[in-house]
Amino acid sequence: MPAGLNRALFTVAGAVIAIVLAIAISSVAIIAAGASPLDAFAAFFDFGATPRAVSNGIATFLNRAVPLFIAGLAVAVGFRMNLFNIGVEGQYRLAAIVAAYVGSTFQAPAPIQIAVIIVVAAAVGGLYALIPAVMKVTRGVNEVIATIMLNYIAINLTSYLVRGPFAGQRAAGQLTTTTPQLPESAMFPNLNFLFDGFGLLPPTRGGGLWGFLIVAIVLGVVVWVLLERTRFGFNVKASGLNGPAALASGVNPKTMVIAAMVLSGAIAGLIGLPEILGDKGAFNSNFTAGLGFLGIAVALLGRNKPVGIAIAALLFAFLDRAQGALQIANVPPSVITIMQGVIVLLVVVANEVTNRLALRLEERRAAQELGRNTPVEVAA
Amino acid sequence: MSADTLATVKPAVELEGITKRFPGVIANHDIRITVQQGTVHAIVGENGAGKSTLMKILYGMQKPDEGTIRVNGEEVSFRTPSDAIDVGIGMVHQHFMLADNLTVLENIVLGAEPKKGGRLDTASARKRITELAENHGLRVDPDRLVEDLGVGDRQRVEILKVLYRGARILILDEPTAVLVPQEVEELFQNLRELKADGLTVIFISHKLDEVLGIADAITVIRRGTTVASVDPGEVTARQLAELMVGSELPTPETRESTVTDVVTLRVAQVTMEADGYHAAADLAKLREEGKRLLLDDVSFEIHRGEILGIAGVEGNGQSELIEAIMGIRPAHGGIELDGQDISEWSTLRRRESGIGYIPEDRHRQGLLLEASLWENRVLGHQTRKPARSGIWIDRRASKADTERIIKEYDVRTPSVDTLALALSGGNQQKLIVGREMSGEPRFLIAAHPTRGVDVGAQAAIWDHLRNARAAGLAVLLISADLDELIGLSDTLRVIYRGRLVAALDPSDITPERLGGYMTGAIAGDEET
Amino acid sequence: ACGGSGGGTTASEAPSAGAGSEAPKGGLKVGLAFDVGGRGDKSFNDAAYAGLEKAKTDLNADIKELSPAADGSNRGDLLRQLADAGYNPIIGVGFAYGDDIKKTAAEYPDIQFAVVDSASNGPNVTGLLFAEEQGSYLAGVAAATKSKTNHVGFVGGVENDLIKKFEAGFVAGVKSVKPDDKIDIKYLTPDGDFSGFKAPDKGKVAAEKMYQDGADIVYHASGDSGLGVFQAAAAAKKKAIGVDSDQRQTVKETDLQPVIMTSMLKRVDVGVFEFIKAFQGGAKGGTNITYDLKVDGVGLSTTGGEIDDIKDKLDAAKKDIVDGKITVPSKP
Amino acid sequence: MTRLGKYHVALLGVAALILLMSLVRVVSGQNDITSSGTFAAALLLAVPIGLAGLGGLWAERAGVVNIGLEGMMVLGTWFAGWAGYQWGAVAALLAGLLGGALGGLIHAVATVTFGVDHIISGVAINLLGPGITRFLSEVFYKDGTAAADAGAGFTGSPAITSPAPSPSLPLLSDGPDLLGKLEGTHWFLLSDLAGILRGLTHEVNVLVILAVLLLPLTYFVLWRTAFGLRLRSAGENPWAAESLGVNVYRIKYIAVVISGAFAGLGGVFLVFVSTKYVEGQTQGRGFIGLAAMIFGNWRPGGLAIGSSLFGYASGLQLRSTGAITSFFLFGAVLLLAYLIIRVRRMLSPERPAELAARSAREYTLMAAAAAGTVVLFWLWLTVDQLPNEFVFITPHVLTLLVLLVASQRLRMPKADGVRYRRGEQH
Ligand SMILES: Nc1ncnc2c1ncn2[C@@H]1O[C@H](COP(=O)(O)OP(=O)(O)OP(=O)(O)O)[C@@H](O)[C@H]1O
Ligand SMILES: Nc1ncnc2c1ncn2[C@@H]1O[C@H](COP(=O)(O)OP(=O)(O)OP(=O)(O)O)[C@@H](O)[C@H]1O
Ligand SMILES: [Mg+2]
Ligand SMILES: [Mg+2]
Repeated sequence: MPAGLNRALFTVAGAVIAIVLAIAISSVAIIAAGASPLDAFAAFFDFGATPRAVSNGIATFLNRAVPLFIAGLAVAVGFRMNLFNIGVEGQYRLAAIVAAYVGSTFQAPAPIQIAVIIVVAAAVGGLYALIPAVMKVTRGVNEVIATIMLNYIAINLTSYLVRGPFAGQRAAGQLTTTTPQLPESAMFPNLNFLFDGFGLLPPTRGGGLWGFLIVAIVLGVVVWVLLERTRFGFNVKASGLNGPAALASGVNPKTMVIAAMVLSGAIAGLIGLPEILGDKGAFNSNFTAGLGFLGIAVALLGRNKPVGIAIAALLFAFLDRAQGALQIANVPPSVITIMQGVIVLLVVVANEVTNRLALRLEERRAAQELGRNTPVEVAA
Repeated sequence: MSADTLATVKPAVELEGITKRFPGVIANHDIRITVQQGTVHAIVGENGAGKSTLMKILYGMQKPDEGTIRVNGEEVSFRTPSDAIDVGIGMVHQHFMLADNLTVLENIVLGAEPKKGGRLDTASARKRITELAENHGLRVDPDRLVEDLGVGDRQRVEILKVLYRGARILILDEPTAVLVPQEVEELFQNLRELKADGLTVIFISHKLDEVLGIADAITVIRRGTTVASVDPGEVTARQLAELMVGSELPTPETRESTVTDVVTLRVAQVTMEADGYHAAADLAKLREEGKRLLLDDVSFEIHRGEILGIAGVEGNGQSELIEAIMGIRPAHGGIELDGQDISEWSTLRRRESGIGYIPEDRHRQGLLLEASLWENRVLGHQTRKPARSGIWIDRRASKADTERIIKEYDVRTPSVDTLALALSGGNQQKLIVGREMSGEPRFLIAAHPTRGVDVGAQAAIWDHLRNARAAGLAVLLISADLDELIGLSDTLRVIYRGRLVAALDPSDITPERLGGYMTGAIAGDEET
Repeated sequence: ACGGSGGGTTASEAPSAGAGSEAPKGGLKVGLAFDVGGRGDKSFNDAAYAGLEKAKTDLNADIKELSPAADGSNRGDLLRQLADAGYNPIIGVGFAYGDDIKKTAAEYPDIQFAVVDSASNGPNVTGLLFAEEQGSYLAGVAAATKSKTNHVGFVGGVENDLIKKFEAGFVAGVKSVKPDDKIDIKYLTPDGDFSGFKAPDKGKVAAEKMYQDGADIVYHASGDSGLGVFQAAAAAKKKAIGVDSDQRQTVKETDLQPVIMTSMLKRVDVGVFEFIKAFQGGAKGGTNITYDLKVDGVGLSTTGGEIDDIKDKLDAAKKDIVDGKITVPSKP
Repeated sequence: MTRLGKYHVALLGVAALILLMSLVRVVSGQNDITSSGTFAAALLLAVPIGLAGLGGLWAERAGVVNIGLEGMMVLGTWFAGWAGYQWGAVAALLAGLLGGALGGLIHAVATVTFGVDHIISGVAINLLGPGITRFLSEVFYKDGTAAADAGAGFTGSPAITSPAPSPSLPLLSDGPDLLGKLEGTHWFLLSDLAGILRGLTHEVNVLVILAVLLLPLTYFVLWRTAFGLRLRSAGENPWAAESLGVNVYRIKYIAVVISGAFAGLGGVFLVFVSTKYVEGQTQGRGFIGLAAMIFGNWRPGGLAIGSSLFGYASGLQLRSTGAITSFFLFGAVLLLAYLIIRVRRMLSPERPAELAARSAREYTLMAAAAAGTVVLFWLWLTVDQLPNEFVFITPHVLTLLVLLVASQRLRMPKADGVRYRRGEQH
C-alpha cells in the first residue's frame, strides 16, 4: 500500500527532524549551564568503560522501558476511545501492593506463582478502574476528575496497607516499610543469558535484565491484535472516532466505556510487576511512582499504537538511563526532562505538519486517479 | 434602487477570472459574474461545482489564487471576513454558523458588538434587533438560546446577523435546503422586501423552480467555471438543469405499487418524554400535567414492499422516532418486526434481525471519517458475515464486499483503503446506502437519503430504493425534499409536534398542501 | 557555603572539578549518591555533601556525587555506575538506599559501602545510624521545660518510620519532664508520598492549629514544610524547634530566626566524614556506627542562647541517656 | 426558574448548610468545623486551586483544553521566587504571572498554530515545567552564587523580600476582634457565623483578595463584555466566530496565555505563603484545579464552590483529625433529611405522575438511605480515631461523593478540545 508507506516515511522523517531540533534546543540549555553539549551527547551513548558497565547500562535502559511501555499501553487503550484515564497511576500502585502481598501468602511452582500474581495485579487494576467507569456510566461523572481523585485515594490506601494489614518483616535498622518478601518461586527468571550472545558480561544490576520484558512484548502483541484485528477492537476504534455513529451501528457505549476502562486498568495493574518480580521482591515505600503520568506522554508520543508506544518507551528509557552518566560528565541531569518534554512537543508538531502534507498528497493522488484535477473546458 | 445615482449605477459585485485551486482539485476556474445592484442573483450548479467556494472567496474566507473582485466598482482584496463585512457584504452559510449555547442576541452581535463603558451594551443591541426584525418581518426572541430554536428560526437569526452588520449585499448559500414550502415562501417575502430596500442578494439553490421564482438573473456554474448567464424569464427548469449537468432531470416517480398485505413493521403507541426516560411512567398523567412529549402515541404499520413516507418540519419528532425504532433511545409502546416484539432489544440485535439504517446526518451517525472505506463497510455489521469471523474482523471478506458496493453503487474512489473523509458527500452517501442494503434487510430506515447529493447520484439512490422495495423491502422514508417524499412513498404520514396528524395519499397531494399539514396550517383529518 | 554545621569548610571551589579520569592511581576516590531532591537541598543531602567536601579538603579525596531521578527509580543504578567508574568507598544517603546497597554490595564485594540511616546488611556495608530519638528526647525535654502552657506540638512531614523516631523521642522527652503535658501530633502526608516534606503551607496550617489550641512550642521534622511551622510560630508569637541542622542559622528570614528556640542536630556530615576517614584507615564494613548523644552525632543547637538557662537539665538528661539510665524508644 | 428564584434557593442552601454544620459542631463538640482558623486555612488552600481552575476556565471557554496547568503553575512558582528574593513581592507577582504566561504561550503555539492535540501539549508542558525549573535552579542557584549565599539551593529560592501585606477587617476581626470574641463563646449558630466571617476576614493576604476578586471579574469579562462573548464563541463554535470576522486565533492565544498567567498566579500565591520557592510545592494543584473547574461546570461560581469544598476539607483535615469523624454524623443527618423528604413526598396526596409507578426503585433507595444513616451514625459513635491515611483522603472522597450525588448536567463548551483551523470547517 504505497499510500501507507508514504505516510510512514513522512512520520519517520518528521520524528527525525523533531529529535534533531530537540537536540539543538537542549544544546542551548547545556551551553547555558556551562557544559559542553558534545560531552552531554557522548554521555547518552557512553554506557561505561567495562563490559560489565555496558551490560549494566543496557539492562537499566531496557528495564526502564518495560514499565513505561506497559503504562503507555494502559493509557492508550483508554485514549483509543477518547477516555482519558489519568488514574493509571493509582491503579498500578494499588494493584502492585495487593499482588505483592497475595504472592507472598502462598508458595507454588514458579509458573503458577507468577501467573497468580499477574492475574491478581490485573484484576485489582481493572477493578479499581471500574470505579470511575461505573461512575461515568451511571452518574455521568467526568472520568478525568474521578481518576485524579482516585489517584490520591490509592496513594493513601497503599500507604495504609503497607504499614498495616500487609506489612511484612523487616531487618533491624531497616526503615523502609515493605510487604512480606516474595518466595523465590515468585521471582521472574531474568534474561541475562542474552548478554552472552554479545560477548558481554551478564549484568550485576539487581536482577539483571528483567524477564518481564517477555511479558511486555507478549502483552504488546496481544493488545495490538485485540485493537487492530478483533471485533472488540473495531468497536473501540469506532467509539473513539465517532461515538454517535458507533451507537447507531449497535455498539453499546456504556459497555464499551466499562470494557475499555477495565482493560486499561488491568494493563495498568501490571506496571509495577517488573520491578517487584524482577528486583525488589516486595512492594515497599520506595516503589517507583509517577509511571502512570509518564505513561500518558509515552502513549501520546506513540500515537496510541503498540509499536509507536514501544518506540516512545525506548526513547524515554534511553534518555532516563543517562541520569548518572550526565552527572559524571558534569551536565545537569534536568536536561533529560527538558528533552523529554521538548521531544514530545516537537514530535507531535512535526507529526501534524507531515500529516497534513501526506493528506494533501493522498488527496491529490485520489483526485488524479479520478481525473478531477483538470478543469473541463466548457463554453470556450 | 436608489434614485440619486442616475447615470452610473455600478454593479454591486463583479467577479473576474476567479480561480481557486485546492490540493488536487480546481474548485473555481476563471469565473466571471456580474451582479447588479438591487437584484436577486441566483447561482446554480451541481454538487461540488464550486459555488460555496466562490462565495467564500467573495466573503473573504478564502483567498482566490487568481482574479479580481470589484464591489460597487471598487477593486477589493479581502484578507478576512471582516474586510468583506466592512464593504457591506454579509453571508448566510450553507450549514448554520451558530453557537448553540449562546443566545440569539449574542449570536447576532458577535463580532460587531455595541459597547458601553467596556461592557456589552445589550440594551441597545436588543433595541436594534427588534427594530430590524420588525422592519423585515423576521421575528425572533433575542434572549432565547439558539439551542432551543427550530430551523426556520435559525435561518432568520442567520439573516438578522447579516442585516445587523448593515450589509447591503447578502449571500445566501442554499438557505432553503432545510425549509418547508411555507417557510421558503416567507423567506422569499423577506428577500423581496430587502430587494425593495435596495439590497442586493446572491442566492444559491439546487431547487430550480425556487430559483426561477425569485431570481432576477441566473448564473450557471459547471465544474468550477461559469458556463452561462441566463434570464429567468427565458428558461425553464428543465433547460436550466440541462445547462447544469448536461443531462435530464430525474424524477422520483414510483412506478407500479408493490405493497403486499404482510406487515413488516408495526409501531404501536410509541411515546417519549422530553426529560428523560422513566420506566413505567404514567403517560396519561404526564399528558394531563402538560409535560412536553417528543413522541406522542405514534402508531403505524409498514408492509412488505411498501415505502412509508413521513413528512414534517425538522424537529417535530422524526429523529426521536428513528431513535426509538433503532433502540438508541428508550421509549414507551410496542415495536414489532415481522410479528416479533423487538421493543426491548438492543440496537445491535435489531440490526442483526434485519433493520437497515441510513442516518439523517451521515457525518455524525453514518461514517467513521478517519477510517478507511472497508472499515466503514464493517460499521453496523460487526457481528455479521462477511465482516466477522468468530471474534475477528474478517478483513479480506470485508474488503471484497466493499469492492462489490463500490462497483454496484458507483462509488467514486481510488481504493477501499481510502479514508472516508476523502470522498465527496455524494459518494459517501452512496457507500452508506450500499452498506445498509447489504445483508438483505427486511426493513430500512432512510432518513434524508439524498440530502446534499447531486442529481446524478440522487437518481441512482432512488433506483436502489425502488428495486429493493420491489424485492419486498419495507422502507420508512423521512425527507425534507417533498418531491422525493411524494414521488417515492406509497403512503404518506405527517408528523407534527410528536404526533402523526394526517395520513395522505401521495398520488393526489401537492407539495404546497403537504407543507400546510406540516406547519399545522391545515388541521390533520386522520383519513385512512 | 552549605548549610548544616559542618564547620571547618572554607571557600569551596567547583565541587567536581578534577574528578574522573585524571584521578591519581591508588588515590582515595569517594562516590556518594544522594536521596531524592539531591544536591542543593540545603538540608539532609547537603549535610552529607558537607562531609564529603570535608573529605576532599582534609583527606585530599577525589569525590563524585550523583543525584537520583525525581522518582528515585535509579538509586541502584547510580551506585553501580559509581562502582563501575572505580569509586571506593561509595555512600548512599537515605534509608531508601538500604535495599539497593545490599544488592550492590553483594555484586561488588571489593568495594566498601556505607548507607546513611539504614543498618549494615552486608560484610562490606557500614550502616551510619543516627539516634534521632535521643536528640528528639532532648528537644522534648527542652520544650516541656520551656512551655508555659503545658502544651506542645509535633509536626511530621511524612508518616514513615524515620519521622516516627523523631516523634517517639520527642514525646518521651516531654513526658519525662511533665507527664501530663498535652502533645499535639500531626503528619502532613502518608508514607510513600514525599510531598509532605515540601509543603510549607500545610505545615503552617497544622502548626497554626496547635498554637491556636494553646501549644506554645512546636517541634517539626518535616523538611521544607518546617518553614510554615516557623511562620505560624512567628504569627502566634510563640516558639518552634528546628531539625537536622541549626535552623536558626540556615533559615535566612530574619523574622523567623528568633522563633527557633533550638534545633535538633543530626550530624550527617560528621557521619559521612568519619566513615571516609575510617575507610582510609583501613576499616571494613559489616557493622553499624551509631551517631548518638555519646559521640555528639545528635544534639541540640544553642544559637540564640534560648536554652542556655536550662542547660543543666538538658545535660542531666543527656548524661542519663549516655549512661544508659534512660532508653529512649524509637517507636511511638 | 427565574434568576431571582435561583439566587434565593442558593442562599437558602447556604443557610441550611451553616445550620447543619452548627448542629454537628454542637453535638460532636468539634469546634473546628466552623472555627475561624479552619475557614482561614480553607481560604489559604482553596485559592491556589481556584486560580489554577480559573486558568483552566479561560482556556477551555475559548476551546483549548489545558491539562498543562500544573506545569504552568510550577513555572509561576520558580519565577516568583527568583524575582521575589531580589526585588520583592510586586516583582514576584509579575514574574510569576509571566512565567505562567510563558507556559501558556507554549501551549498556544502548539495547539492553536500547529493544531497539536491539546492533551499532548499539556502533558509535554507538565514535563517541561519541573524540568525547566530544576534546570534554572541548577544554573542560577549553584554554589558560589549570591543567591546560594542568600539561602538558595537546587530545591528552593532564597526568601522573598518584603512579603505581601495581610490586612484584617478593623474592629470585627482585628483590634477589639468582636467576631473572635463571639466565636469564642461557642454559641449555637452565632459563633459559627462569627467563626466563618472572621476566618474569611482576619489577616487575609492581599493576593487572596485579588484572587477572590478575579472570580467576579472573570464572570464580568467573559459574560458581560464584547471580548468575553468572542472568547466564548471561540469555544462554542469557532467557525461561526470566524465567519463574523472574529480573529479566532488571536482570541485563543490571548485566552491560553491568560490561562497560563492565572496558573502562574496560583504559583505566586504558593510562593507568598511559603515566602519562597520550594521545589515541588505545587503538589498536583494544577490537576485539582482542573477538576474543580469541571466540577463547577466551566463557570466561575461553580469553580468557587468546587475549590472551596476542597480547600475546606483539606484545611479541616490538617487541623483536626477528630473533626473528620464528625463527617459521619454530617452524612447521617443529610441522609436522614433526604429520607424525610422522600417519605413526605411519598405520602403527599398529589405526588407527581412519574413517581407513582416507580415505587419499587423508590423503596430500595429509601431502604439504602436508611441503612446508610444507621451505618454512618454507628461509625460516628464507635470510631474515635481514623487511621491518618483515611483522614488525608477526606477532600478527595468528599469531591467524589458530591459529584455522585449532584445531578449531572455538566456541559462543556461545545468546541472544547476541538482542533480549529482557519478556513477548514469541521
Ligand atoms: N477546503 C477545501 N479543501 C480542499 N478541497 C476543497 C475545499 N473546499 C472545497 N473543495 C473542493 O472544491 C470543490 C467545490 O466545492 P464547493 O463546496 O464550492 O462546491 P458546491 O458547488 O458548493 O457544492 P454543493 O452543491 O455540494 O454545496 C469540491 O468538490 C471540493 O473538491
Ligand atoms: N475542509 C476541507 N478540507 C479538505 N477537503 C475538503 C474540505 N472540504 C471539502 N473537502 C473536499 O471536498 C469534497 C467534498 O465536498 P463536496 O462539497 O463535494 O461535498 P458535499 O456534497 O458538499 O458534502 P456534504 O454535503 O457532506 O458537505 C471532498 O473531496 C473533500 O475531500
Ligand atoms: Mg458541499
Ligand atoms: Mg455548497
